[in-house]
Amino acid sequence: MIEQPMMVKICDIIEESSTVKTFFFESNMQFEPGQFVMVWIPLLDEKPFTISYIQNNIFGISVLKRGLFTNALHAKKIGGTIGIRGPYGRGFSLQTNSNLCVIGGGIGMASLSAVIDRLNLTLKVHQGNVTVIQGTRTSAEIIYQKRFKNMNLCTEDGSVGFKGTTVKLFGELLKKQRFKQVFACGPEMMLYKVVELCREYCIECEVSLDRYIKCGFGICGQCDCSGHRVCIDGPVFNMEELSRMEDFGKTIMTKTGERVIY
Amino acid sequence: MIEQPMMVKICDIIEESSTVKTFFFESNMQFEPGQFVMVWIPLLDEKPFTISYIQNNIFGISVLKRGLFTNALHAKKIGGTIGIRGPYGRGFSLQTNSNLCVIGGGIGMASLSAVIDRLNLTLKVHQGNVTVIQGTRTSAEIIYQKRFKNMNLCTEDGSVGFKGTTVKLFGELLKKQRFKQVFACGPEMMLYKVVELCREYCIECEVSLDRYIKCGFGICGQCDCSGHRVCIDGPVFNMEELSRMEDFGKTIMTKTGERVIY
Amino acid sequence: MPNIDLSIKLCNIRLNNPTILASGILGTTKALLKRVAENSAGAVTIKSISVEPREGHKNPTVITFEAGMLNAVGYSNPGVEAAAREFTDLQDVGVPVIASVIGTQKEDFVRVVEGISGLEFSAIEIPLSCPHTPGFGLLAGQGTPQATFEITSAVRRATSLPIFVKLSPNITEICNIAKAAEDAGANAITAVNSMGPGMIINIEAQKPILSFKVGGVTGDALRPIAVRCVYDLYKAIKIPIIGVGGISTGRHAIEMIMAGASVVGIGTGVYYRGVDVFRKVCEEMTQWMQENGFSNINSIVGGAHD
Amino acid sequence: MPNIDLSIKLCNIRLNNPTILASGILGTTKALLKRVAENSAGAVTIKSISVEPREGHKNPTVITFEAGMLNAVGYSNPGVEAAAREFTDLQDVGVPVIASVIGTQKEDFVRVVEGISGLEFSAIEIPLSCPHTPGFGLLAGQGTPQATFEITSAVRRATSLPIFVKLSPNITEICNIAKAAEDAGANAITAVNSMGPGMIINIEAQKPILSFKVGGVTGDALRPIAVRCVYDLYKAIKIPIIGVGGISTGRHAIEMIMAGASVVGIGTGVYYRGVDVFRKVCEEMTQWMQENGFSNINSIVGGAHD
Ligand SMILES: Cc1cc2nc3c(=O)[nH]c(=O)nc-3n(C[C@H](O)[C@H](O)[C@H](O)COP(=O)(O)OP(=O)(O)OC[C@H]3O[C@@H](n4cnc5c(N)ncnc54)[C@H](O)[C@@H]3O)c2cc1C
Ligand SMILES: Cc1cc2nc3c(=O)[nH]c(=O)nc-3n(C[C@H](O)[C@H](O)[C@H](O)COP(=O)(O)OP(=O)(O)OC[C@H]3O[C@@H](n4cnc5c(N)ncnc54)[C@H](O)[C@@H]3O)c2cc1C
Ligand SMILES: Cc1cc2nc3c(=O)[nH]c(=O)nc-3n(C[C@H](O)[C@H](O)[C@H](O)COP(=O)(O)O)c2cc1C
Ligand SMILES: Cc1cc2nc3c(=O)[nH]c(=O)nc-3n(C[C@H](O)[C@H](O)[C@H](O)COP(=O)(O)O)c2cc1C
Ligand code: FES
Ligand code: FES
Repeated sequence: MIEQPMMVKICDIIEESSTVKTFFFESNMQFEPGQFVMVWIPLLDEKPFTISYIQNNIFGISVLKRGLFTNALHAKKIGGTIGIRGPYGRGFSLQTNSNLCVIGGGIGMASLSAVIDRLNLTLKVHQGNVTVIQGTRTSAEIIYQKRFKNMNLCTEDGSVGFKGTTVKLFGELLKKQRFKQVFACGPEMMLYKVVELCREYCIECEVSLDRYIKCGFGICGQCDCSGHRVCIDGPVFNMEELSRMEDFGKTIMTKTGERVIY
Repeated sequence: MIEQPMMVKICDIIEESSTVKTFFFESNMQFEPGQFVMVWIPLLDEKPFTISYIQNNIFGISVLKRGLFTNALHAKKIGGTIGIRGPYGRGFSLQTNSNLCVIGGGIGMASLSAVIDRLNLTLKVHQGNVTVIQGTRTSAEIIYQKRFKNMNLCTEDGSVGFKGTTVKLFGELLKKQRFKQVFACGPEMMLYKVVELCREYCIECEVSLDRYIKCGFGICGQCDCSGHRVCIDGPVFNMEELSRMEDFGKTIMTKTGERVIY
Repeated sequence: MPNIDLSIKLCNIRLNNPTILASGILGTTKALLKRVAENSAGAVTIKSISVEPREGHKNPTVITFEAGMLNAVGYSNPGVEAAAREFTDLQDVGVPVIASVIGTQKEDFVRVVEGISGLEFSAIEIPLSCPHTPGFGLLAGQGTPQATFEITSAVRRATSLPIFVKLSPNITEICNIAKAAEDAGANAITAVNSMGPGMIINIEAQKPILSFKVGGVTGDALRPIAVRCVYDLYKAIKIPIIGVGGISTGRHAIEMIMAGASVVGIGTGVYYRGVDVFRKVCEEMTQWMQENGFSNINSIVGGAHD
Repeated sequence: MPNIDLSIKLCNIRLNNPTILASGILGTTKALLKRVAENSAGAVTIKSISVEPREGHKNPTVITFEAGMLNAVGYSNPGVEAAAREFTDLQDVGVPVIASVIGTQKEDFVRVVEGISGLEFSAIEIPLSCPHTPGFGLLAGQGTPQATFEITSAVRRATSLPIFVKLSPNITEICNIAKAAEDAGANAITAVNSMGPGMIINIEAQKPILSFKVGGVTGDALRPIAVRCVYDLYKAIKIPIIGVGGISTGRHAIEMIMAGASVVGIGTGVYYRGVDVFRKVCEEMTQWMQENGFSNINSIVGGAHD
């Protein structure tokens, strides 16, 4: 694990959609699908991003442009440098011999993409198959279109694929298909509903949560979700753990550390 | 290596002579013949002593009663505790298939006794034999009489064995025997003469030097002998090294760090 | 084998064992305090609370190095009103909970103390010693005997709970400050806060890593300094000492207690050994006491003194 | 690959590279200085010399711990007369030799400086900052701006050699003290001396390990504090800085230089990596500069400042 930010060169950039870019860098770090790094831009800030591409010594993070930091990242060019420390967190626990469903809402898809890669690799060898659901507001936001064939797309405006939410599409699929395990990442209300559905259908489920991250290694308490530190105990939690987390789907924690019910 | 003093219990004590006692303790440290430990008596002082017995997990130091610290050590009983850190220093490099000579003057014999044990053990397997010379002022000071059979004893007063110094006896033996290597420890003038004889007879020789030791691990510079730190570069030096050490046989270093010619 | 008793009374607060979660580590929510308590902490301290909410410094706020940790969190906290909502029904936590109260002037300390007065805190800790937050602690001159006396006196008038005054290891005159706190009615001294500040530079970026550039040093690097502070304080004051700084093993805890601490605080140890560092430290202390013939932890307090 | 130049001029003394043996480490004899020089040190400092011989504290005087080293050697030295006999013909050493001069009052500093004035020292370092020797440094109040000004002025009148004033990392007002030294005619600031003091207790013996009980902390634990001191000093003073504290790798050296040091001192690094730590540090610096496109060490001095 790299404890102090290591400056790495951006060796490639892909525009995944109108608002998401993937930045590639070389490193001999070891990552598991679902783990994240803290990305440092000197003098600006440091924020968490999941590793979305794991390829030998080349890794990628897919970044949604939404505020000061991600705007600064999007302004980076090939050859530019960023600081990286990690990997942090506990990733997904992959079962590679079953029928699986991966559900990504918005940029949550980035956290799942390394999972899909890993599953596709191993599913060739083992029995089983993987169903991918990606949901966005509109077609321009869909990412990884070339990377993953046969995704089940859905958009809120119906501009492509199923018209409606990932949860709704997942509900439809559940009527026809039996899944052994579900992996999901996206807005917490979406995750909450996915978990409810999984509980109803007795399907195992793991979700990756999002909380404000400061230290990244379990010391500052900023990322708490009901006594669980998202940065080190998570970000991925299973259904059994989630059932004991009252805050799941109910509160967020602001930058000052205030727990706010939404 | 143990860097901070570890308190060990004295599990046995042998009176080796009127002025020398061996204190045994258990430890899972690893020692090579010629290495030393720093012995700490809390609130009093900390001083260097060579490991004189190496037996599985039981080790011994043989201590000549001569001043404040060694008097306090001699007052210790079985069950008492002392602090130990080490092992420090570079020991003897043993060649176990030759005719060897070990020369101990006074308490210098303590530094050599673990060497003799090791040689006796391995000489059974390999070719070669070991000649031991022990010199003291008088018979009451001779140590390890039961431990080593067939030592060539010498005393200044002639009360036992050869009457005269170890150097003189060594000179006599040299006329009859050919040694491949010599190991010596004792007063520096004795060592100086032994090395001179070895040079004359083209015999390899290693001697263990004595300087005032403070840190024990090569940082404080108190144990300098011509740019060589006795505590870590030594205490054992070979003839080639000694030939480049102008201070050898000529100076001592006082507790204040003054280099005094004697 | 003697029967080991790790329990201890600190200012009439009974603790099952002498390990306390230090302020600023995990103490953001009641749920986290509870988790730490379930991992055998004898007591827990909340992250310091000010009158107004504070976002703290930008990230990076915490960074590790070979010998410990550097942090400049900058006292991020939701402010006293939100804290008063968070820390209700504290008996749920299962062990005593200590409030940590900060302010830029003595009136602020009083306002926070009053704002949480209805809750079930067992004690009030006032850190006058943060080395990296403008307006607070050392950067606001709170680390002098005079300021310590004034702030402590003000808090004393505002609460009947035990008051712990938390001191900096930087200050040469730590004993004078502790005496000022004692004179003002403090019931215990927490020694010490983080040291320095220090700085770590990323040489490829040619920039200090922490956004605030400097931060307080904690962990292994701090331990010998903290032990010396506690040793000196034990001779200088009569009130008990909460020894904090670099403790992550049972041996470390015993060393601190022998220096004169009645109980120990653990912060960076959570990083070194996980949330169950409290359980591990207690187990290691118990085993050491068994092997060395001690049955009662109180009997070793100050044991290293002549 | 750029051609790397590590050479640097410090107060008109030309050094092959910016690594200096710190005072008190190995600097007891000319032979040891020579050995260190043969291991690529750019310059070497002798162990501090007082008027009278001193035996120093009893053993244990030096002890290591996870994060560094603790020492209370207590300024053992043979006194100025014997030192003047030891350090003759210093050109034999092969690199510039810095004298370290201590005293309990300013007249002592002057006497030592005069006693060695006939020798070939390249500079005089005066440490006003030892945290563990009664009569000297911090324990004698030498670490104030006032005392620093007076002692430095006295030494200034006694010698035309460059004067380095060595400061403690403990003091919050380090910049004021450095300015006082600068005003009094110092040519460089050495920052820093050992920190603390700290204490390590052997819990089985129930006693502090060092015979003087407390000692100065050096090594890894000190580095972030030393880097911060140098960073602050770089903004406050105009004379060059010798950065000392926890340096044992090329990366550490570059970090210190980016903070603002012109050259670096190495002490505890000799323990971490052997007498050839100087060679290793130089090699690592060279390699880093090559990989990162720097050719001249001077160009990175203070590089971490905005
Ligand atoms: C474990 C984890 C993995 C993540 N992985 C990705 C990823 O792969 N791709 C991606 O685009 N985004 C990811 N995020 C979210 C990403 O960190 C934020 O989008 C980013 O920090 C926004 O910064 P900003 O300055 O651009 O926006 P701001 O305007 O500062 O904030 C916009 C929103 O981003 C979130 N945010 C801001 N700072 C943080 C922080 N320090 N920690 C967590 N959330 C923050 C908050 O919800 C905030 O409301 C991840 C978050 C977490 C917790
Ligand atoms: C590497 C090494 C191995 C040694 N091994 C043994 C051994 O196995 N058995 C043994 O009896 N003695 C050994 N000695 C010598 C032993 O350390 C001294 O006899 C002891 O320190 C005397 O302490 P004291 O207080 O009793 O006497 P003091 O009255 O203090 O001193 C008597 C003499 O002992 C020597 N001495 C004192 N302190 C030290 C010190 N810190 N370092 C080195 N010499 C010192 C000096 O020559 C001094 O003149 C060894 C010394 C060295 C350097
Ligand atoms: C990340 C972090 C945040 C901290 N925040 C606070 C705080 O808010 N209030 C406080 O009094 N001390 C704070 N401290 C200091 C700790 O309470 C403790 O005094 C210090 O870390 C030394 O103990 P340790 O070495 O066990 O960590 C903080 C320390 C760290 C590492
Ligand atoms: C064993 C030891 C002895 C020291 N003696 C002296 C001394 O005599 N004079 C002095 O100015 N500094 C002395 N110092 C301090 C060092 O010169 C240096 O400032 C300090 O060790 C920090 O650097 P480092 O971390 O590289 O060791 C000593 C340090 C050690 C470890
Ligand atoms: S971000 Fe600090 S504990 Fe998770
Ligand atoms: S005793 Fe310190 S260098 Fe040898």
